[in-house]
Amino acid sequence: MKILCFGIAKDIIGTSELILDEHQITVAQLKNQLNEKYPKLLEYKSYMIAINQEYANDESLISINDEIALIPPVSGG
Amino acid sequence: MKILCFGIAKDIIGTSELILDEHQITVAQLKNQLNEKYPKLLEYKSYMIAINQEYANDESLISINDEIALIPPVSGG
Amino acid sequence: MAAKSIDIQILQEPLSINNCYNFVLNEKCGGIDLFVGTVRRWNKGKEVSHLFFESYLPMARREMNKIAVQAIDQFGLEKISMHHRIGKVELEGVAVIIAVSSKHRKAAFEACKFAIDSLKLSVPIWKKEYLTNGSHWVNSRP
Amino acid sequence: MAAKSIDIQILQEPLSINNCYNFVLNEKCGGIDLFVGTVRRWNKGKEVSHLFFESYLPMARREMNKIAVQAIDQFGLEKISMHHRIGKVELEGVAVIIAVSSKHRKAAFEACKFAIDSLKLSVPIWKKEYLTNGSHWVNSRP
Repeated sequence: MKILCFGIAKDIIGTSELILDEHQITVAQLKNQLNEKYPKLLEYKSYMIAINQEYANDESLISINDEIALIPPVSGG
Repeated sequence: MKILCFGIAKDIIGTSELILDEHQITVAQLKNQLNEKYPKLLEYKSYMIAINQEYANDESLISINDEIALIPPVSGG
Repeated sequence: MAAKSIDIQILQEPLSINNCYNFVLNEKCGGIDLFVGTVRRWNKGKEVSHLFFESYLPMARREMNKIAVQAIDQFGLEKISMHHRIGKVELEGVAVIIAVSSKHRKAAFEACKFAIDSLKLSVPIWKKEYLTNGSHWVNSRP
Repeated sequence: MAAKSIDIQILQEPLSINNCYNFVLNEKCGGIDLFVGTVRRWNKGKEVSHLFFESYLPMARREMNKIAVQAIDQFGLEKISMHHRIGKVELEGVAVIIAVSSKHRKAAFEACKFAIDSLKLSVPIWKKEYLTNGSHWVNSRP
């Protein structure tokens, strides 16, 4: 499972593409894993997970072929 | 006394510069004269008189050397 | 101060959005709002062929300047540019441009709306609408 | 319909106000509002040297398109153009342009404000602020 990382999340995680050894997982489970491995992410609690380019809620299920992204607080405009 | 006329007022009065034989007069008196001579002006009751390029109220006094204008309802923009 | 923060123009030739934008752009500001009033083909179900604008020039400039001063004071703008066209304006032509710059966008939107609303209320400029059949001064119906 | 009334672009090169204006201009409309977000030298008392924008491109386009569709539906716009810059943007450079056209001006102002407010809330674009001393991702402080 590949997670695209942007902005501050890319800096914290140290890569723009994080590989996790998971096949199916909920967004909540993914966030727990990420928060545990990268506790600095907890400082940006409002970060979102996008599945296939759509914002997902905690209950959403992620499959290995989905396009997953870690979206820290946006600041466009 | 010279009155500058614009827009529909110019059409009604038939000139862009109306000459009146007055030396000192209030705005109310001027309006009465104009309404009597050009009754079609009464259809545009909200027309204003400007004295020296400022909107004037009915009590304002007009002298012969002032720049007077008849301002029908505006429609810029 | 006022001379450099306010740009009022009433012009016979086509208006330039870039001129207004370049006047208000400055490094203190994050938000620029521009309103552009254009000539519509359809107005209240009637087909318009073109417009003609007449102005009481010196007074129109004064009234526009008053609006600009008030917009700066009331909304804390950095700069404001107000350009109005006179003479014949074709379909899709630009009749008026208001550009304002402000530190933040909320004030820019509010000030720009204030300026165009005020202009339409008080600035001595008159629009004659030429329809496919006939013409008339706008706002000048009983 | 949607394809012709909506223009979404995320670009490496400088944005063009004229391109946005020309896209939304049409003879059905009397009011065009353009919001232009520019790079300020001073932000919260700190001096900015330049900005850098990063984007999750395909999702940013989708989110911008959603906003455009909603703005058209909600405010009855004719057309909307939303351009966002990515990469390095200098002081006074243009980060974003929103242009909308509408029959009447009130809807144009409201829709333009709605679109930029929404963009700042949901579109996955991130701004890195380079100060004279150091840099940081904006919004990304605890």
